Amino acid sequence: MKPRIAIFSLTGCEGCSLAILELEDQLLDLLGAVEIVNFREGMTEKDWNIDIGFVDGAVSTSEDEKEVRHFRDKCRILVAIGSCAALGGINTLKHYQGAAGEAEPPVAGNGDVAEYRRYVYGERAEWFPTTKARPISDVVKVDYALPGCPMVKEEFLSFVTSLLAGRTFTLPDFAVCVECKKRGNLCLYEKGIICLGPVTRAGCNAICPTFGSKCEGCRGIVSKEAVAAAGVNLREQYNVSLKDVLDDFRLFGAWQEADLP
Amino acid sequence: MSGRRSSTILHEPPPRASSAHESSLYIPQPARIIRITPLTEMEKLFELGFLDGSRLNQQPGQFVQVSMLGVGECPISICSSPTRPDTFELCIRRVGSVTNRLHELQEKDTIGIRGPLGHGFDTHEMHGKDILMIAGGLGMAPLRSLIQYILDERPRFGQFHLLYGAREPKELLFKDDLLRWRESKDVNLAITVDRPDPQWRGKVGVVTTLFKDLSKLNPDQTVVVIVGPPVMFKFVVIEVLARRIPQGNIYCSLERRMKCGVGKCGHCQANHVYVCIDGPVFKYGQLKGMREAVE
Amino acid sequence: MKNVTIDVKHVTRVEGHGNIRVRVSDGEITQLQLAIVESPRFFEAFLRGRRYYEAPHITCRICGICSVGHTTASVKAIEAACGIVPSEQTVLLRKLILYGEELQSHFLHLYFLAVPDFVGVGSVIPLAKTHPDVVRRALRMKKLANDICGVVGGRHIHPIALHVGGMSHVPPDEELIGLKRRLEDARADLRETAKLFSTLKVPDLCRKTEYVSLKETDNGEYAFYDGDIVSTLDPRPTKAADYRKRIMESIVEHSAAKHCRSPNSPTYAVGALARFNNNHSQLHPIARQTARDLGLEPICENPFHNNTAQLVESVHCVEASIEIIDELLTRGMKVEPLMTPTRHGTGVGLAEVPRGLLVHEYTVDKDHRIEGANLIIPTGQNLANIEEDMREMVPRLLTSGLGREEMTLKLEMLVRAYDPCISCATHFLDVAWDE
Amino acid sequence: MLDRMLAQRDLFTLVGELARKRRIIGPVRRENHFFYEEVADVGTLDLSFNYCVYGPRAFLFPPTETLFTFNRFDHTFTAKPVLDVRPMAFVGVHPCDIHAIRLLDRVFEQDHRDAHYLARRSHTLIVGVDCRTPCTEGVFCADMGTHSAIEGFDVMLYPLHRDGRDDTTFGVMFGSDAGRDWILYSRRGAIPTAADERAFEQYEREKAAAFPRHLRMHANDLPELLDRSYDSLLWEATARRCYSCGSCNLSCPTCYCFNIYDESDLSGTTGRRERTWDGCHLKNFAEVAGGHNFRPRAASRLRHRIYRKAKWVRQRTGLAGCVGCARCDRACTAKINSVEIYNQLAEEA
Ligand SMILES: Cc1cc2nc3c(=O)[nH]c(=O)nc-3n(C[C@H](O)[C@H](O)[C@H](O)COP(=O)(O)OP(=O)(O)OC[C@H]3O[C@@H](n4cnc5c(N)ncnc54)[C@H](O)[C@@H]3O)c2cc1C
Ligand code: SF4
Ligand code: SF4
Ligand code: SF4
Repeated sequence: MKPRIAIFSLTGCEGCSLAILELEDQLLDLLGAVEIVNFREGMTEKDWNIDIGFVDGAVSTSEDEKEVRHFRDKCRILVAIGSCAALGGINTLKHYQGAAGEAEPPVAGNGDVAEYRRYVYGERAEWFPTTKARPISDVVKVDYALPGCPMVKEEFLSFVTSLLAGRTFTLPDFAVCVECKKRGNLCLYEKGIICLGPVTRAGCNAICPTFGSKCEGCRGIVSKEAVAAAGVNLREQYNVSLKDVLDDFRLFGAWQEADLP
Repeated sequence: MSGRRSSTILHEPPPRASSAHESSLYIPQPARIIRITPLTEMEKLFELGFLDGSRLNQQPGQFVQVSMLGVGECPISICSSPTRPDTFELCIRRVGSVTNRLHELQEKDTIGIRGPLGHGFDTHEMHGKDILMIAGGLGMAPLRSLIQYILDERPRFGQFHLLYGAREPKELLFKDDLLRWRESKDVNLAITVDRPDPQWRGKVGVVTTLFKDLSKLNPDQTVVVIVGPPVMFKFVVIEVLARRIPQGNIYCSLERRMKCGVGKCGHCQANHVYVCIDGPVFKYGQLKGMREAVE
Repeated sequence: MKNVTIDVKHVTRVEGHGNIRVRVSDGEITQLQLAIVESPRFFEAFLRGRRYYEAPHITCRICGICSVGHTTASVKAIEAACGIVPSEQTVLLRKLILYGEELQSHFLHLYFLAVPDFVGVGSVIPLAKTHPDVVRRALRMKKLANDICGVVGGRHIHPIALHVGGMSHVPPDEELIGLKRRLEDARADLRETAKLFSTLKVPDLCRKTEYVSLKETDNGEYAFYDGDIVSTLDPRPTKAADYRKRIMESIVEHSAAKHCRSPNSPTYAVGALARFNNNHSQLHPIARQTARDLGLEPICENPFHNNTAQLVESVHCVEASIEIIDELLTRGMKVEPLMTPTRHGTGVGLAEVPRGLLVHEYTVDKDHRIEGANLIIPTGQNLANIEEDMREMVPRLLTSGLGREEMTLKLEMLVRAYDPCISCATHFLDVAWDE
Repeated sequence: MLDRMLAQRDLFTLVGELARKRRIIGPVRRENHFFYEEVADVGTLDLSFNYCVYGPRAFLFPPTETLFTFNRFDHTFTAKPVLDVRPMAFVGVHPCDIHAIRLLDRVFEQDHRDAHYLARRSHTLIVGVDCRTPCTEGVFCADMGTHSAIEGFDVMLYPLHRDGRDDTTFGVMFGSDAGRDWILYSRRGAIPTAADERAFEQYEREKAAAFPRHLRMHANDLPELLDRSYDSLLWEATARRCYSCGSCNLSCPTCYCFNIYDESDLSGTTGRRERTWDGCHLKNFAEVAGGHNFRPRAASRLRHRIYRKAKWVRQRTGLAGCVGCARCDRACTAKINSVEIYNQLAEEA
């Protein structure tokens, strides 16, 4: 029996769903190996018998919250794809705009939720409800998470293949530097750039450093120990602005602030 | 400057030329599952034979790398004796990727085997000696090969004591063998469990408690073999050393993470030794100073 | 069939998901709106306080399909604000990756969304069984488009190498040569595609519409990267900085995306057809020929011909990409350090992205942190126009004698013709018939 | 004793000819650093490079390689080894890396022969370039005795007369019959004159003076020093900074640890077993099923690496486990420095 697969989207750019369609070389095989029964909400009820549900996007409104609970009910295995679903993602940047907004942002910023709604929508701001942006694991139990902004499509494929082959799927538990070194890159620290590679979970094949750009930490921190070491090193070994590094980290790291030293 | 003229070691193809024809160390051979016997909730016994009819020719204490192609590979001790050569047996506990899949297999399925690998027990050195064997938990698996060997070659050995400890009665491995061995005069078997169940009639306590019933050992005449979890190992060694057994007569078997099984991948390194090729069987004397091995 | 309620769930996801509601009672349209109902994402708000160079890396996350487009508009806007003039090499590479995205998005739309409609299947999945060669061709072309983005920018979705002030990576010659070879091979695939589309019947719906796009007047290029704002009603060019003179944003209660109007019309359209209508003479000759072959002529006011315009643009982009690669290879590329700000202030960046004109505007403070941002997204500009088209189309449908399913399909096709975004277009029009 | 004199021009002509039969791998400048890369045009090689960011090991022991491919059938399977026998030539290898390759040779030959490494190695010609001065700061090759190589190459080039990038004259030493044949059959270059020999002696004298020592002890004493330092608090103190990112392992020319895993197609019937570089600094390197980790702390892993480099590898192979290239030190974003560790331990002891 082919596994029945569904792909859902919450608040995000849907790049992760799109990434599946960008597996051009494998798409036909994939369609042969699994049955896609729901490539978004909006199908009739009888198609809600789902083995594996993939969700991209963060929970950012109360509507999202309702939906993700519904997905959880209907899917045997629920997989968060992409940084939004797995870590809250870029959406969590809005937390830093609010002081004591309704959503109680993890770190106080210089405004509040109502204020940034006003900024975008003017007087009619109250038409646009929003809550704190959260990874879906904050609302429901998630069986697997494939972080990355966007999700690494090769990892998605290897996830599906592992499940089909009966291999245990685990995310790499080492830092981006491992893959960066395997690709033979010049380490960005040699150019004086503070790269988040040493504290970030690998699996992206170090694509950012390979293309000359520092790792932005989109796959989440690799371990608390690494972040603790970063704290020591930035203070003792490097003469950098901690605020800048924190800003780097917050691009994707809001939901992991608690792990900062 | 005269010493400068030595040539690059590998330029002239060495005797076993590493060309496209040299076979890879990493290729498993297909072996068929002849029989599967459930032993406990977690362990199953697999009897295997190579598809091409060849024999494994193992030493007791050696291991094989078992492949589920597409899933992975893991090291498993051979638990049958070379004196029963037509097939071989593996006792496998389900704990992860490969072992879970192995447990789903049926008789007649094929798996991949590389081996025998590693350094087993030196049975020649044991000839003529009294044997004291202490097994803890899954440690019984590699020892069964040696036990069978001793029983099959019984006249070559002196007294044979076998102490076996498990956490619970239901975790005892090879219950049929145990029954047979308990009846046999060839082996002096004692079993204990940490946590008895209502049906348990035997001894209760950690395996070291069995030492008090042991008759006096002759230190120079006795070979001691210890295989079990690291915690057990330490306490048992204390008991054994207290009985003045020379360190060169104490054998043990180590477990480490392993990937290649042939001394390359580095995973099983404990201090300077590679468990896969220098072991898994070591003499206690070899481990002294190897802090990682005994700590 | 006098009373109809049409509910299109999740039409656009530019800033969340959207619904279309159409209610007809006694033959009169009583409600018709395109509503973006979910998840406003507040990009404009949370850009504030971020460092100037982060803008493209943040805003590309607005939309996975148009992330190169957002990156492009964003780097242009920040550069305008910070007084940076990118090198020629940088601009060439940016144009190339933008062509890659136009191709990727157009192929996706044409093959994954439009073709299934025309051949009457629900999605591309059954098509893989019935027309495997078509799907394989589609995948081959889409992969090429993706690989252009990959070679230049690292990946298509959220590209990496594009930065304010330059590129952090230049592609090796071999990779460009490889792309060129494949682009040349793609000509045959495009011819096949044109043949396929020439056999499909394009529904007829013409409504007087203003088409807004960029137009390049300096170098005569068909505008994607450079250009000023023009429209079919007012062809006088307006500079980026004055975009507010041409695009008036307003907030509508039912939508989280702002609606737009122009000084000339209450609604207007952007996108491939708008570009074609304004710039057809600047198309590559082969693309112009393709347009003629497909019967597309300016000024075309049938929104269903957006598909045709996309195909024509695809032909153009393939040729333009080959030309850029040739130019890059002849000049020789080198790694250039990223340029840094020379001033601060406000800057506007415009780009023609697959779905139309995209506007990014930022104000950067003296520490080169972003002080304010305004983003106008193509689908947002099209929303009101789609509403108008539906207003035009629904009465015609009701009197057309078509069955319910055909009517539904036609409505779906109209929505999809605008290519609002893949997610929306794969959505089912949930048509409830009130009889 | 030199075997030949060869002008750089002639060398490049020779390498150009070699390129018809072999992949040429040598130092290429990228972003102001040098990297070993396969070159299509030998003119892009720069033999006056200071150091390559990584050693040439990736060409002999690739970061990821397929060991075999397999096909599963109903009740059996077939497996086909993948061996890469494309001929290669490394042109421009410094002595430290030659020592590193020798170590890899030994490791992959020892006990069980690893056909995958050896297939590549036995098809590789090595053209060394000697260093007259340390290639960069921080290297401690002279301490490790690896700043010169007397074997492990086919040809060694000594840059005796250097008058600009394109105008170097090399003293050539043959290291193998293959190397000798290659140079002699070409009929290029000249027989060294007495003056050349004198220049070479002068070169060697200058070289000996040019390499400072950084370690406070002789490398031969390192094992004993480490024996006394197992319980030093320095391990914890230093490892406090360690990210466990493995950069040190992965940039080291003598590291050879690897992991093995399977990849399969979506149907699971065909696939491949691959190996990929691993590193003993990575957290789960010594972890077994059930979660027990034999080296759970960064400090125990750091200690393991240092012991391995300075003691255990030599113990097993008889060759230097560390060639003093300082790549690990440069790669470490926590600025953990092996020379510093050795010297601090010496101070403690
Ligand atoms: C010499 C030796 C003999 C062994 N004999 C037996 C036996 O007779 N019966 C038995 O049930 N088990 C035995 N084991 C343990 C067995 O190898 C592990 O339980 C097994 O590797 C788990 O693999 P997995 O893929 O199912 O689990 P996972 O947790 O998915 O393991 C993934 C990988 O981790 C590594 N790994 C994890 N645990 C171990 C471990 N304990 N030892 C080595 N590598 C590990 C392996 O490389 C494995 O492929 C032995 C181990 C060694 C080293
Ligand atoms: S560039 Fe970043 S990811 Fe790569 S090695 Fe350096 S720190 Fe690690
Ligand atoms: S490179 Fe440095 S931080 Fe990373 S694992 Fe090695 S010693 Fe630790
Ligand atoms: S341990 Fe460091 S100095 Fe020694 S060979 Fe490896 S990278 Fe070079």
